[in-house]
Amino acid sequence: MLLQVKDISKSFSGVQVLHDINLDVEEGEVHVLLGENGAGKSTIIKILTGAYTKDKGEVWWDGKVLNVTRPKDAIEAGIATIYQELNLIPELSVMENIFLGHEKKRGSKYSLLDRKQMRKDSKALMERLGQRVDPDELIGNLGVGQQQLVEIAKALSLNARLIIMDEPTSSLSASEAEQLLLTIERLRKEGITFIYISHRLEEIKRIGDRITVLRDGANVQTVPVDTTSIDQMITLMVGRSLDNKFPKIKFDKGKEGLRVENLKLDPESESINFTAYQGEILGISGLVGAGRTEMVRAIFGADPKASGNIYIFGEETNIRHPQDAIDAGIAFITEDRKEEGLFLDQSLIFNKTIAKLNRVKSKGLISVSAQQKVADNYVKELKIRPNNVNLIARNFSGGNQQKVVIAKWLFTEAKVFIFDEPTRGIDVGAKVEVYNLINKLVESGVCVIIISSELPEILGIADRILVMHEGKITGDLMREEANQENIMKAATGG
Amino acid sequence: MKDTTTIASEKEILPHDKPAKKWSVKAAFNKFGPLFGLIGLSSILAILSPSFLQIDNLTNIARQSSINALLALGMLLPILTAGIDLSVGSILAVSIVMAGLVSVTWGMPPLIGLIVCLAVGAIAGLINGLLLTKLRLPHPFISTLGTMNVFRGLALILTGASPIFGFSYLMNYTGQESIGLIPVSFLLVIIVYVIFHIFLNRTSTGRYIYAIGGNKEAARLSGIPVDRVLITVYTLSGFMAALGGLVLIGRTNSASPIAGLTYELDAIAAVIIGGASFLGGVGTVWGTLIGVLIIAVLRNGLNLLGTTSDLQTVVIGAVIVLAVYVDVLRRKKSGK
Amino acid sequence: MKDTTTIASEKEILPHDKPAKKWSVKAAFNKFGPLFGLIGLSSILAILSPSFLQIDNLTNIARQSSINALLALGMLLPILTAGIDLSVGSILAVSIVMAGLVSVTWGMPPLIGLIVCLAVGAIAGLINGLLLTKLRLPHPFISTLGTMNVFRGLALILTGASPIFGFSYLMNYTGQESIGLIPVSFLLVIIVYVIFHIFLNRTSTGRYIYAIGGNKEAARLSGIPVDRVLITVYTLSGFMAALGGLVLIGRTNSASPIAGLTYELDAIAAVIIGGASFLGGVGTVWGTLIGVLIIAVLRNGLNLLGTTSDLQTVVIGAVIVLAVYVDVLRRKKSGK
Amino acid sequence: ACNSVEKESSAEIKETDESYKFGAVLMTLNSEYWKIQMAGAKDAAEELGVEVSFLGPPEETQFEQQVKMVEDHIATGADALIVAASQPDAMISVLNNAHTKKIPIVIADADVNFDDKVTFIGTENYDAAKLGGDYLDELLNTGDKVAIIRGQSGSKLHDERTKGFQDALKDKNIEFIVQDAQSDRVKAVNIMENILTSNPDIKAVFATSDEMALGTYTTLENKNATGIHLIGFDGTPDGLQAVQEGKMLANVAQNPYQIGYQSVQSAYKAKKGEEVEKRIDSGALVITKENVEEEIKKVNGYLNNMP
Ligand SMILES: Nc1ncnc2c1ncn2[C@@H]1O[C@H](COP(=O)(O)OP(=O)(O)OP(=O)(O)O)[C@@H](O)[C@H]1O
Ligand SMILES: Nc1ncnc2c1ncn2[C@@H]1O[C@H](COP(=O)(O)OP(=O)(O)OP(=O)(O)O)[C@@H](O)[C@H]1O
Ligand SMILES: O[C@@H]1[C@@H](O)[C@H](O)OC[C@H]1O
Ligand SMILES: [Mg+2]
Ligand SMILES: [Mg+2]
Repeated sequence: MLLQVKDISKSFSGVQVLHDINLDVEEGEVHVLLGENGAGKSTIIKILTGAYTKDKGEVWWDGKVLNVTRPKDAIEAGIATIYQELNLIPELSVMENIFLGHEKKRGSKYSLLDRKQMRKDSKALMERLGQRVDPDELIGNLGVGQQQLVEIAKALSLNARLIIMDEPTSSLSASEAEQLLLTIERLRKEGITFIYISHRLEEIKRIGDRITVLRDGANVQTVPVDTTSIDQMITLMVGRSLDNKFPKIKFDKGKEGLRVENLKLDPESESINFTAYQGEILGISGLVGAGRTEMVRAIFGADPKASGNIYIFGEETNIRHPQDAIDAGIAFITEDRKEEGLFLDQSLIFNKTIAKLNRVKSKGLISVSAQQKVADNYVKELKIRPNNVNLIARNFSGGNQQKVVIAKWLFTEAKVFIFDEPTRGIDVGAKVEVYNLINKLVESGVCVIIISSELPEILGIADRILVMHEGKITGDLMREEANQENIMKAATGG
Repeated sequence: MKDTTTIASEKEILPHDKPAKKWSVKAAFNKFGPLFGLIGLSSILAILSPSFLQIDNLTNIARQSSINALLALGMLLPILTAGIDLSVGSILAVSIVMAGLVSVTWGMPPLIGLIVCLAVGAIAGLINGLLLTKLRLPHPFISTLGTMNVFRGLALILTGASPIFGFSYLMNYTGQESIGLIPVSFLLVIIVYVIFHIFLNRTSTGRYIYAIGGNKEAARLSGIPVDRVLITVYTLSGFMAALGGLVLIGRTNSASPIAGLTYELDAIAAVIIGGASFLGGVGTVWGTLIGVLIIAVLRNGLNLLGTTSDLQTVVIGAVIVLAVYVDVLRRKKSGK
Repeated sequence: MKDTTTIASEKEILPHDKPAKKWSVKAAFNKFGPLFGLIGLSSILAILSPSFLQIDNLTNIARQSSINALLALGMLLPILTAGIDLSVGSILAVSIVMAGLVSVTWGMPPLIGLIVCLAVGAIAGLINGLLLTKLRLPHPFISTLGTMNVFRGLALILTGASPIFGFSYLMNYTGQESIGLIPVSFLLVIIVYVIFHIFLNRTSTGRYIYAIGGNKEAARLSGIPVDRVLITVYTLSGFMAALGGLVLIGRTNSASPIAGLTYELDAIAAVIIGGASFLGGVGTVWGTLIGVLIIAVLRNGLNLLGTTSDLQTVVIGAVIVLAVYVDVLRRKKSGK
Repeated sequence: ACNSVEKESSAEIKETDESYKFGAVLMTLNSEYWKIQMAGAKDAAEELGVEVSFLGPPEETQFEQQVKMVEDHIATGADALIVAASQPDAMISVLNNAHTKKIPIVIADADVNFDDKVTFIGTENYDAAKLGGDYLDELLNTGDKVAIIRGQSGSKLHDERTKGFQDALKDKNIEFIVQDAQSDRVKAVNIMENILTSNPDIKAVFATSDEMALGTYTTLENKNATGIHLIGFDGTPDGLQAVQEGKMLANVAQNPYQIGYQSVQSAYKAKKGEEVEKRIDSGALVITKENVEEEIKKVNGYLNNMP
């Protein structure tokens, strides 16, 4: 037994979020933590690594009690962690990030840094992960995927025996995720142990050995992956079975909702044209960096565009700022909730109402009673937990934070919704809630566009799928004709 | 298809579950935390000095705190947006000096002097806002450090460095007169604080100020006109500095180009003692008022006790640290 | 598992292209940007005043810039960690005053005075560091605003507010003497800057300073002893203020308790003009030196031209804003 | 300006060797007091046909900048220096440097303990303040309470003024309430309010500078305490007007114009190798209702002459 967690409990400001959690991790296994949003997965991890202190319980490591009071203790014991939110320093180089906290010195502890050695080692580490990166490149200049790999290189450089990963694939593109899984498989063969958290059940099926399921901060069961089907995982997680992961409702195609004509992000690029209709869900698929996010950001006015006309329900609009877009009736749920979506130190209700304060005004002023009235809208439907509209956003779990962002945009009552990776970090049960909500939106006449890197999701919920490649639209497939192969073909440029 | 685009149905508008009792206690504690500090401090001073609680002295405190009260209220806004305004003292100087030139030196009607005073403050603040947003300067610390020098220099050049005196009744009114026992300047403070309270909590721009302080990019993507709000913020901060200047005119019956030196520090201290955060997004109007009163009571009390200015300096420094530390403890106790 | 749900394939995982050459040009430009400002400014002054380029005046500039050079170098550290140290001017005062008491008033050997000066600075800085980390104060602006008052008050109380004079040769040496044409104080500056350059770039603590400024939480989770590093940072900042004080002793052969008033503003301005960011993680030792020289050259040049202080104040304010704006433009041009 | 042969020939265009360039460094240029001193200096310069360049930091506390300004005057080749140092001891080193370059140095306003100066010209603050105290003496009874609102504690000037005033009233066994308002008008307003609250029975106030005296008056007026005698110090235009309007009982006027005027005169004499007195008292005068008109005329005359 490499790691044993015994009866750990934790509460935040009087609310208990972990109840006597137990966890056994064998040397060399990939041990999965599974549970709904807010089940307490990240909290356990943070206790293990010293980011939080536990109220009660013990951690045994390699047969001895391990006392972790700060992150350094865990690192020194051989536990490396890749947190749900990336923890790199954008202003430092790849090499410096990899060796941050355990730099190589030219001699004793007090000598100068041995940059030559670190440069060499970090190059080798990144190559081991299939990446050729200049060790002196600043982290801020890398894509998210490569950053994630730098985090892994950092874990490897620590010679960690246990690597903990909290939803490492949630912000990765499909190909980057694949690369990561291959890496884990390889490292596991080299004898490294993993604790792995993910809401992508297929991934778990593929690389996991055993699963410990949590619900509402308590242990449910630990089961081997081999003998557990995805449906069984879901049942263990949510306490009931989910008969339909993609509750698709067919509506009649209605009026034109959003029409994009001759959109060019810069003057030299090829123009983009497409139309989204009422009554349909328009999916947008593509490979990493295909330009989907860039395109919708330009439509929304978040970034400048070179040219192009945008029509909302047939009416031409002149969008230069997000403000114009919102006035025109567009909502845009961004892919990065922490940087672009949330006001972390403000309450749920603040976050929810900020983009459409007029809805909570009476006589021109924001009214407390009007706010009370709308407080629970969507909070119940999206199963935001805890159901406390005064809790600040920071104190919600990752998945619940994502739901808060969705609630914010639902509140704007926009006519066109653009979701960029809307179910990132959301558990299977809640995904269904989101899909149901999207169905409701469509039913009420809203025009819905969804960017997703998860093929099953796009195939499961979209009525029509646009595929992008290098900033161009290379495919336009109806639900009936779409499958993995033809999407893939269009995504790689046909 | 019904052409209603909302998906909110009647049944969703459920009465909001009353938040658990302890939350509201916490909230109250959070809100009134600095108040306990003020009460504690006042009690000590009341014991040490018999004059402290005399009506006369209480009106002294009201009068003595009003300039900083106005500047600190202005300063609250930049701080809420995670910014700062170092130029308020200089804006005060340039505003009153212009008012003096117009209404005393050039002999224009006092009302014009009053309008010029406030307008100059607002324009100076506007310049700060424009520098920050249009030049895309990285942080208002540096732009307002620059304008702090520029405005001060202008005030000196405009007057040839001599104070202007001999203001009319109207110009002196706010800073000099009382209605009954209450100084007009303090009444002004109360009125402006109430207005700002409503502004910050009940108007969109007010809420946007908090949003920008919390997450500027998210604010932009939520359709908040970030630049316009920031320009408003610095303009208001400048306006409030000029309003403080108006009180100063009345209190000294003069407009000196070196007035307001280092006033920014007292204003910042008051805002922070009042519970606002330098990281933006956190802070209230009433907290600020209490911060202002803590500083004013302290200075007044130390005067009454006949303390030397050196010792006063030490004590005030220590109280600034202490007040913020008590706030840290309080927040910790009430659950991060 | 066959049913791969992703659309990735091996071939997409391309090796990351070497960043284009222009990066290094960019980097160089970023590094030397403020230098162009300094050269431009100097050229203008050389044209306007014949005395400007005389050897005598260049040593003046070297001498006149050295105190701010030392304080600004100290200030760079807190700013790199996204903090600030407002107390450096007061630390300078309390350090030199203590040195004066020890070596002049109490007649102890000059070497002891020198050690006391630097030790007091370091201890004062340590106190700032401890307040920030151990009391978990939210931002060093407030703790150092507090200690700015406390240390200043102490300096005044310790001396009864009168300056101490009559220092020995050793105490005066750094600030007063020259080796050949070069003032010792400027040699000291060069040496300390080289040491800090190595410290910041080639030691782990140095890199941790950047890491903390870049992302404090990430630094903590990487096992960096954040508190210890921050304490080091403020201690060094205090130490540098005392070193600046030592130069001031030599320059004025005296230790005044009101020495160093508002020096923090010049130090901050130099650091920022030198390209550091208030948001932390960005800034260099050499950029800071250039920032210091820009300010020193400007003041010296305006004096040579006989400009009045009012106009100087305006010009310096404008240059602060301008310098930062030029930096914004440069960064934009060189790709965000 | 030196007497070398090459200079002689080029000096023909400059009329004579009298076209000296003097460098003056004042405590600040930002107040009337210093502007009057500048006016005196300028008048003398005009009469003598010399040029004076004035520098001064924005605030009187910035004494290190004064050191730099002296250095910069030296760099531009000033023929003589006139220095009013806000921290006199801090100035000695740089003045020594100037002296080694054979530049004559005239000390103005606040004396510097520097042997090689040409002269010191200024107010004897102790004596001046004593005059103020003497004037008040007959209006007070034994055991009365008197407030002194003074500038920065530790400042020699204000120490001397406080002491001089107190010594004048020695025989009256007066209870003094001394508070430091750091020469700031607003601080003086606040402090006076607080003093009136804790000591409503004071009979007189002495402020060691006019800025503070004027602030004090505002409070006395607002609190209807105008029966309390107020004595100011400096004799600035505002201070004089207050005497004229009866707001101030008396004002101890220094003679900054004379300080400036004599400074330039002395520097010129030193340059010419003429003898200069080692210490020149520029004098002080108690200004009351009786002589205020005259003084105002004089001061306005100075200021109107300013460019
Ligand atoms: N700092 C905090 N203060 C208060 N409550 C917190 C804090 N951090 C987490 N919580 C609460 O603890 C519970 C568990 O959160 P945790 O982040 O561990 O969930 P999770 O299982 O990782 O969820 P997800 O899948 O959404 O990431 C949640 O209800 C969350 O709101
Ligand atoms: N992970 C990445 N690595 C490298 N470059 C990237 C990455 N993500 C985006 N880019 C760059 O940004 C551009 C477009 O990215 P955009 O984010 O719009 O793509 P996307 O289709 O939304 O993909 P993603 O799934 O990464 O969000 C591309 O030209 C690419 O160069
Ligand atoms: O003597 C002068 C004093 O009266 C004034 O208040 O400030 C400058 C001093 O030198
Ligand atoms: Mg989590
Ligand atoms: Mg994207």
